[in-house]
Amino acid sequence: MVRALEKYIRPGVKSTPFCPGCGHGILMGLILRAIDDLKMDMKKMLFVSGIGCAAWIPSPHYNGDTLHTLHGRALAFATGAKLYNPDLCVMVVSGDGDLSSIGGNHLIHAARRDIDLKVICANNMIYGMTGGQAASTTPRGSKTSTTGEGNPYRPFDLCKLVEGAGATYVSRFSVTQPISLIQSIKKALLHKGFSFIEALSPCPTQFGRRNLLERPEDMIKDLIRRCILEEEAEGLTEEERAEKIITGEFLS
Amino acid sequence: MVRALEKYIRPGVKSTPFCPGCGHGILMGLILRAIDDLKMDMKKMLFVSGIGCAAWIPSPHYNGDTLHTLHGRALAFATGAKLYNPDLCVMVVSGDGDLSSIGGNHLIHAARRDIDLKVICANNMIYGMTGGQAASTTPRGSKTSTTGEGNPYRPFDLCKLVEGAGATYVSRFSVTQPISLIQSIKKALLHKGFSFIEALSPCPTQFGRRNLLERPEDMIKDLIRRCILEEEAEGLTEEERAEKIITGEFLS
Amino acid sequence: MTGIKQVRLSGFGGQGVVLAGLLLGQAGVFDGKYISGSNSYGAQARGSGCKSEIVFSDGPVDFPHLTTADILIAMSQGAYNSYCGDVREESGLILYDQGLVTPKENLRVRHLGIPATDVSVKRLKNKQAANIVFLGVLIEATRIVSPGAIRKAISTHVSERFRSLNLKALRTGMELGRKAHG
Amino acid sequence: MTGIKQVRLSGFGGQGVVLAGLLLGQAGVFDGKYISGSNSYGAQARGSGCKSEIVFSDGPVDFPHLTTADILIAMSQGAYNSYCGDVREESGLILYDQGLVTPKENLRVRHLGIPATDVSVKRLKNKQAANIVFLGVLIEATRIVSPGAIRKAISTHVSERFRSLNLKALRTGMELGRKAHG
Amino acid sequence: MMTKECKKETAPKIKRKTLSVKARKKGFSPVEYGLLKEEAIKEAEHCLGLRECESCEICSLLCPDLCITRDEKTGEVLIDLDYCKGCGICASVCPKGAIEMALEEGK
Amino acid sequence: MMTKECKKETAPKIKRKTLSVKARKKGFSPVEYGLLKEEAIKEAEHCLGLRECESCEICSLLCPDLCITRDEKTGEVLIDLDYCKGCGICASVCPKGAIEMALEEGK
Amino acid sequence: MASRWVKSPFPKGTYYFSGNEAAAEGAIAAGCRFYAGYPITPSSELMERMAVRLNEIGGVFIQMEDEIASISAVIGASWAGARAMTATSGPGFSLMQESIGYAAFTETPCVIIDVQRAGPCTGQATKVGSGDIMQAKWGSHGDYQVIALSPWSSQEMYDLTLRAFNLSEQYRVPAMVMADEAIGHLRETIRVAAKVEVWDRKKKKGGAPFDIEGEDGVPPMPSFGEGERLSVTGSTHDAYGFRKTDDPKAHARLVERINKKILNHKRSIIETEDYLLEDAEMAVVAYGFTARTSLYAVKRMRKDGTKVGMLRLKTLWPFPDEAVAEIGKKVKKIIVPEMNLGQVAGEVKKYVPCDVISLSQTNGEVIQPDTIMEMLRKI
Amino acid sequence: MASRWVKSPFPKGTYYFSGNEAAAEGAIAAGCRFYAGYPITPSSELMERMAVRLNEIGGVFIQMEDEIASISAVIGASWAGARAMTATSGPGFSLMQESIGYAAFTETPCVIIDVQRAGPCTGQATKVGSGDIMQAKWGSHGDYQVIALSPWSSQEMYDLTLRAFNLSEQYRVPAMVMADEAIGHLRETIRVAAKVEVWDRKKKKGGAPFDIEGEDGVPPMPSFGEGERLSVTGSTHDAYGFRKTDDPKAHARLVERINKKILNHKRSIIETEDYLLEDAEMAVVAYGFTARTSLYAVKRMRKDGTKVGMLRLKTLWPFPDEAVAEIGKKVKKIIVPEMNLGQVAGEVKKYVPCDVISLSQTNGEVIQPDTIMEMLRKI
Ligand SMILES: Cc1ncc(C[n+]2csc(CCOP(=O)(O)OP(=O)(O)O)c2C)c(N)n1
Ligand SMILES: Cc1ncc(C[n+]2csc(CCOP(=O)(O)OP(=O)(O)O)c2C)c(N)n1
Ligand code: SF4
Ligand code: SF4
Ligand code: SF4
Ligand code: SF4
Ligand code: SF4
Ligand code: SF4
Ligand SMILES: [Mg+2]
Ligand SMILES: [Mg+2]
Repeated sequence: MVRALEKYIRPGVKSTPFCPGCGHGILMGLILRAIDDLKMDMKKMLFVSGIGCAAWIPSPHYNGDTLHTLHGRALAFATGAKLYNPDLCVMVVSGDGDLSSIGGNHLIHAARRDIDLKVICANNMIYGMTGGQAASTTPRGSKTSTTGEGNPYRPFDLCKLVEGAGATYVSRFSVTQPISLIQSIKKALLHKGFSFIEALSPCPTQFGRRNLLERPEDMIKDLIRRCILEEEAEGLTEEERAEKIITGEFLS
Repeated sequence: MVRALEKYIRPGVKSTPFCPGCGHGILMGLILRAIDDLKMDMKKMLFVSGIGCAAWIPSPHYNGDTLHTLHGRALAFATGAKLYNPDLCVMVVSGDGDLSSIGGNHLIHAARRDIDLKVICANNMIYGMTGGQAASTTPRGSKTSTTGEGNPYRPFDLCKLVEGAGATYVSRFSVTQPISLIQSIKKALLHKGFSFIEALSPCPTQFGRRNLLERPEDMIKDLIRRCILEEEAEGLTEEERAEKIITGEFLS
Repeated sequence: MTGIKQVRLSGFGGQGVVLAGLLLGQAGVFDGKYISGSNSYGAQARGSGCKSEIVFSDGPVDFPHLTTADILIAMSQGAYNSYCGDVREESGLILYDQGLVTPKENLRVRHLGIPATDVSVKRLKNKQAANIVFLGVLIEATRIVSPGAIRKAISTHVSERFRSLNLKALRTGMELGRKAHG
Repeated sequence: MTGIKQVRLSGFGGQGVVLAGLLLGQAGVFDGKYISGSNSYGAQARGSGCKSEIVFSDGPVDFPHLTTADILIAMSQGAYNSYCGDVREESGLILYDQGLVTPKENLRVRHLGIPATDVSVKRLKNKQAANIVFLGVLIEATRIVSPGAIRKAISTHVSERFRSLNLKALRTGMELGRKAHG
Repeated sequence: MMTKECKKETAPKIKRKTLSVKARKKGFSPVEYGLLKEEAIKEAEHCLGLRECESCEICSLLCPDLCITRDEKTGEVLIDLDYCKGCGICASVCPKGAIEMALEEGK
Repeated sequence: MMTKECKKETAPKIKRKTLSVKARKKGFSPVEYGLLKEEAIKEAEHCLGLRECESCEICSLLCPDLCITRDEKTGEVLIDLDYCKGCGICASVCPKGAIEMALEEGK
Repeated sequence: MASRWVKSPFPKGTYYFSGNEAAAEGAIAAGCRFYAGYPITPSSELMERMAVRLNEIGGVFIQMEDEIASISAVIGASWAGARAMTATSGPGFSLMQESIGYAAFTETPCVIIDVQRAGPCTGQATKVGSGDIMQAKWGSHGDYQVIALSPWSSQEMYDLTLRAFNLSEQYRVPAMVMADEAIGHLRETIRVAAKVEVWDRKKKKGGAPFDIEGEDGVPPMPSFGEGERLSVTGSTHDAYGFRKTDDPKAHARLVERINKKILNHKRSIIETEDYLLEDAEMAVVAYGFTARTSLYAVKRMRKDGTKVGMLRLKTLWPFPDEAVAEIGKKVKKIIVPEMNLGQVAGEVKKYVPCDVISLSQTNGEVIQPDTIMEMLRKI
Repeated sequence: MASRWVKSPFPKGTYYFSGNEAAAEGAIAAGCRFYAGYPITPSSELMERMAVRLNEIGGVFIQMEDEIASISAVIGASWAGARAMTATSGPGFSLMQESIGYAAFTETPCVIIDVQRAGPCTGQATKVGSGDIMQAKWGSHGDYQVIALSPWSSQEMYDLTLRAFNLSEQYRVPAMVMADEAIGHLRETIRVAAKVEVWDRKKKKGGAPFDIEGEDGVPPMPSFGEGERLSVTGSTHDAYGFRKTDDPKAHARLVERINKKILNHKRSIIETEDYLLEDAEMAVVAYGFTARTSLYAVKRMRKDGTKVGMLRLKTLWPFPDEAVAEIGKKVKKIIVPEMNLGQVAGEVKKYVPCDVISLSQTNGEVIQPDTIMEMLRKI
């Protein structure tokens, strides 16, 4: 028996390093499906990531060139590689903490320059790898290992942020919307310019367990329930809406 | 004879270090007028700045506490001071390069946290102090010492950026709109939360001379001509509009 | 090096090895001992091989990591296999989970098989209590810490929800210990 | 230290001191000399006291900054006052702007007063050419670089727009130099 | 501990277990498997009652470990237990309830 | 070089110059005055023809060096030449053309 | 400028704390009421405990967007009057270097705890190392001084963090606790006393905050909001904080003072410990976790009759040059075991004429006593 | 892995370049076709010239948002196949340290030019200093090696920048040119030859890019897009770039190799120059601009009959320990004049038994010949 999409996996790579039920594993597969659908040449693909669980999605799993950099710096490294060799299709896959907390400046500047990079931010709303500290995407009130009383600050709306910075393709989908997410990744791959996809990806270990979603499937179900399209949000009351996560293509 | 607003100037400080006709000097006065109008207690005011010509607006001129920090870091230093002593009224005055290029990450995160800081970004669309290199605010096509053929990249719309990041008071005015700018600074001083004012401030030495605005008054006149209010922009054609700079309060 | 006792607790992630080590060390502190404790962390704490090591001493401890175990608690076969060779010969003691571990035969170390998991599933209705059962046995068998100290340690570090379960597991373990030892 | 000539050009910011230094050094290079040149920069280049120093040598230069000037060009009183004491006695030479500088009397250094600014305003209709006028004088008076080399330097570093003005200023200076010197 | 029952899975248990452990050792493991334990995956059985399965592939799309593939020829959906971490997502998202998780005691 | 003419300014020239130079020395100067030169501000004269000036204060608001104040009592607008860098902004923005800049040769 | 005894905020008693927890308690005891940080293995537990404790006792805790922001916020808070700190590990420590230079140059008290892991780069994030010792002194550009302490137990994570705050306040200098993963995660018996000695910043109304008579003096330090209308700058400045970016004397004076201020007081700052050195023919010079290993090994070797002793460096910077030089006079060989490629061994070489042998191990694990004993036997 | 001679991209001839301009030309001659940077005094002219030149010859120039981004983009471009570089000064150099560690650990060729100014901190931005020498070696966490060269003329800004590229490509290591403001702004006669020798990265299809037989080897380096499906990581990794974050042997091996790879080849890397040392009783050890001053002073003193010579360090890292040790055997006293508080003097002390006198000056100005002569007379 073989794994799905085995041909895109670097030989020698066995099981993923993710916890059981980690959304990053799902996202790892969905990205490959988009690549497979478009018949991209993996030899011309460069995957760049920072540091964090999400940064391990491409590295070393993907059987193209992978560049696993420093925490927060993926986009700066990617900018250098893309500018020097424009023939490379450069995709950046990394975490919310990596891309928007420590790496926020590179994110907005890459968006501003509209460099042809495909950025997929695996947003689990937490720092998974270091043990569940608050991220700049953690919802207000959520419990984390540094906000025992609930996070006092507002999270970024990452899509609004990169749009404000100048990105030219912007979308948000959850891994629980696999077909839409694959579709969106394909659009980003075909888009010339800075593309940003916020992929909501549950972290059962560090986020779920602290926030009453004990098992992986609880988080999946929670996301399925909460993620709605912009259209669907229209009829809702403020309160109903606050609970939801609006997904869709915001700029394309 | 005394200088205007002399009582707000730190004793021992003589003439400004700015070039003749530098917009930063104008802004320096306008901020003091707002403070004067509100009768703020300078002993409880802390002015934080980074590195650059603009960073010298408060330091050492203003006769309150002034903290002249590192390039890009003003907001991080300010966050520490404000959180520890909330009684301080903390104003950050610094350059476009300082706040939005190297300091962009602190800017968006301070905006996200909605910490009560009053940020005035003296935007001269260039790196003045280091000799006129392109900034992230330099209009596309402008000549700078690093873009001899014209800047190939788009500039930030700083107001959109900080709005996307979560700021709760956002405005843009030019020093050539002194009354509005003073008014806006006063509003920021009274606003509880993260306030951001983009103050357009001409740099005749490094920007003007390279872009056919040879004398200080040419830049002033140019700004007077180009800065219009949102309302005024409505009737304009795309082309006419491209040439203009839209000013006003965008979020209050 | 008199007055030094080195204890290694081992098993796999999730069996509560780290907590048991914490309680044992804390109890030692309550008893006025100098304690140095260290345990697997990050990867290992959650993964397969997990251990917690405590050095008990009457005076300041020089090298704070375990050099040779005086006592080994092995809650899994993997752990037993990895560490059984590292127990002081003759004077050493190995406590192992009877249901999960098959001991080797040629070791010159005293062995005590304890049906800790079995007992905790059957009597305490909670598999997770096996670690504390082991602590009870250990205390009864060695008096390395006082029963009062370990009870205090449990009240200090275990949330109220699980406290009575743990105290019960401790008693159960001490009973088992009396039988096995006595 | 034979074969070394040290020249200091000085004035205030905006008088073209730095450009004149660049041209002089470049001409030296064209003549095959070893040149080390340095000048005020940042603040000073734009501010009051501005200088440019060139060391000419037949072989590699050890210490590349000026130690004692063999020649001083002073385009302002401030510059003259600051640097006139630092010119080699007896063999040294000071060229100063007659209109702007009043020389001291007790210096044992040859002085040549040149109406450079005056001439450039009146004859060349551009005050900014005084620096090049000085170069012309200097070359005529000292042959420190060849006229061909300085002309080549001007074509290399001066934008076309100002080239002929500068060449004219050079000629004017050389004439003045012939008179003053001869 | 969650594992799955599947009557159709025929590979010998012992082989699967060995493979699985080897896989983990060869991989990298600074972030570990959380709920996964050494002794836990002793017997893992999946059940894909074909009667129920509609080959919608939603399980395959959402499996975080790429374990689930569809046989191109037969259209059958297969689960590779060597990589399965027993997270339970597949079972919970299958619209037909075609995958069952079975609680498996250690040993 | 731009300086201004003002018949009303009465402070002795020499004093103004000294003050001005001192000021710059006491201040800090890594960014320098660009167009400003040592010998340049030798004579600087402002002209505020009161007839024309409406005390609108626009010049005062836009002076980068805080040189322009309005006398609270008389309503007169005054320019402190010790700090003036001769940028010309005041003259260029005055709606009444009340300030004139005069080209002043060095010396 | 003086120290005073205050009631310990944590009840007197004996505790079982990990090094990271103990450091947090030591900070709280020292009066630390501001923490800004960014998570990084293996220091995160320290931050997590600060989050809880500062919330309990009413201090300020903030998780910043990165380490540059963290140390910068700490410096800002320090000028606002806080005893402030951050903690990190290698990669974060590298990012902090520019701001550490700022703190040194503006004479801002602040404490940085570096729980070292196996570097360079991301290396092995959960494993131990001691590779940031030279960086602590030289990581930022230009010449400056810091104080760096090296704890060898959980107790010292408490004690030396407290002392780091006191030294930092006393000398107005960034003080570092150069811990390592093994100490950060080591759980030990900790004694908390009823009272602790804390050092207060010197204050003087209207006093010059950046210079003082004598070339090695520590000026008084007012806080923002006290009406002193402070001018703080990282550019070269005079006694009152006015920028002096063109004045050679001002620069020379300031650079010299911030260096001499520490170096001339090094005897009060430096602490070392001698073990069995009286008649020693060989000496082990060690610090941090490795000093525990070394002491164990030395005692064992003594039992076998080997004349070996140990000098323990509790302070790493300013470097204990005199203590090392003195040992160097006595013994024939010095061996320096370290979890790096011989960083302190290199320093020791500067001050002794005898042989200096670097016993270096960089495999992400602590050095075992046997390794040291083997080396001692060999040489 | 081999060098080849190529036509100089700039016509053969003699030019009058500032050091900063010359460095830019040296980079272009070395084949540099990627520059990412951020402006900072006194290095900005270098960047400005690269902007013009790369535009002319069809390379990539980009001004990044800060120095961290600049060096990171350089590393990214290097893996994409570019000879790439950045230039900065102290504050920017401090910010680059984390990424420099990444380059060292991933064995990425890249060149960093630090035009040093008067630090620490913002200090005096337009003035000269030489305070970043120790930082060049120790600025990032953990144990790694770099190569650092010290130009003393505009010509050497050209030559040593070219050499830095060649060494960087040959050894797969970050190479630094530790210039200073005085050299960066010094305009001198520069000779550009018709042909220059450039070094190409070793390539080997399918070869392991991160390990090689022998513990000090330099592995081949493929580029992205060549079908090698590279895996590059700053975590500890094996020969093919797989992360090994739990394996002690893998870490020890990698750390050792990246260090030995440089240290074991130090004789080919290090260049020093002897002046008048044959019969010298005193020696000046100097580098950078100060070596020019020193040579002048030494020649003068020779005229007066003083037996003094000079050892010039053209390479600073790896440190020329052997050359220094040899001088140390010959002379009675060594004097080390530096525009810092004795950074290289400290290194020299490690390798010589004789007196080492640090002549340090940190006032933002170059050391004058008289200062050195006075010191030579005094001692
Ligand atoms: C400079 C630096 N600071 C901190 C860290 C520690 N660190 C590693 S991963 C991480 C957070 C990762 O969060 P995210 O990017 O959201 O990824 P996730 O693990 O949640 O998928 C942090 C803080 C580091 N490696 N480097
Ligand atoms: C870390 C660091 N990088 C670069 C510099 C150099 N630098 C000083 S000011 C400046 C630009 C300032 O531009 P801006 O903030 O727009 O201020 P302006 O001078 O234009 O008013 C730069 C790049 C520095 N001081 N520190
Ligand atoms: S910690 Fe969270 S993000 Fe990381 S692998 Fe586990 S579940 Fe995924
Ligand atoms: S360089 Fe520009 S910004 Fe700086 S002082 Fe001069 S005019 Fe103002
Ligand atoms: S989700 Fe259920 S129905 Fe769909 S393919 Fe999987 S097993 Fe079959
Ligand atoms: S239990 Fe989880 S890992 Fe296993 S097949 Fe189902 S989804 Fe995949
Ligand atoms: S702008 Fe003109 S009219 Fe208005 S106050 Fe000034 S001088 Fe008078
Ligand atoms: S605006 Fe300019 S010219 Fe007018 S007073 Fe002010 S500085 Fe002088
Ligand atoms: Mg995350
Ligand atoms: Mg600017």
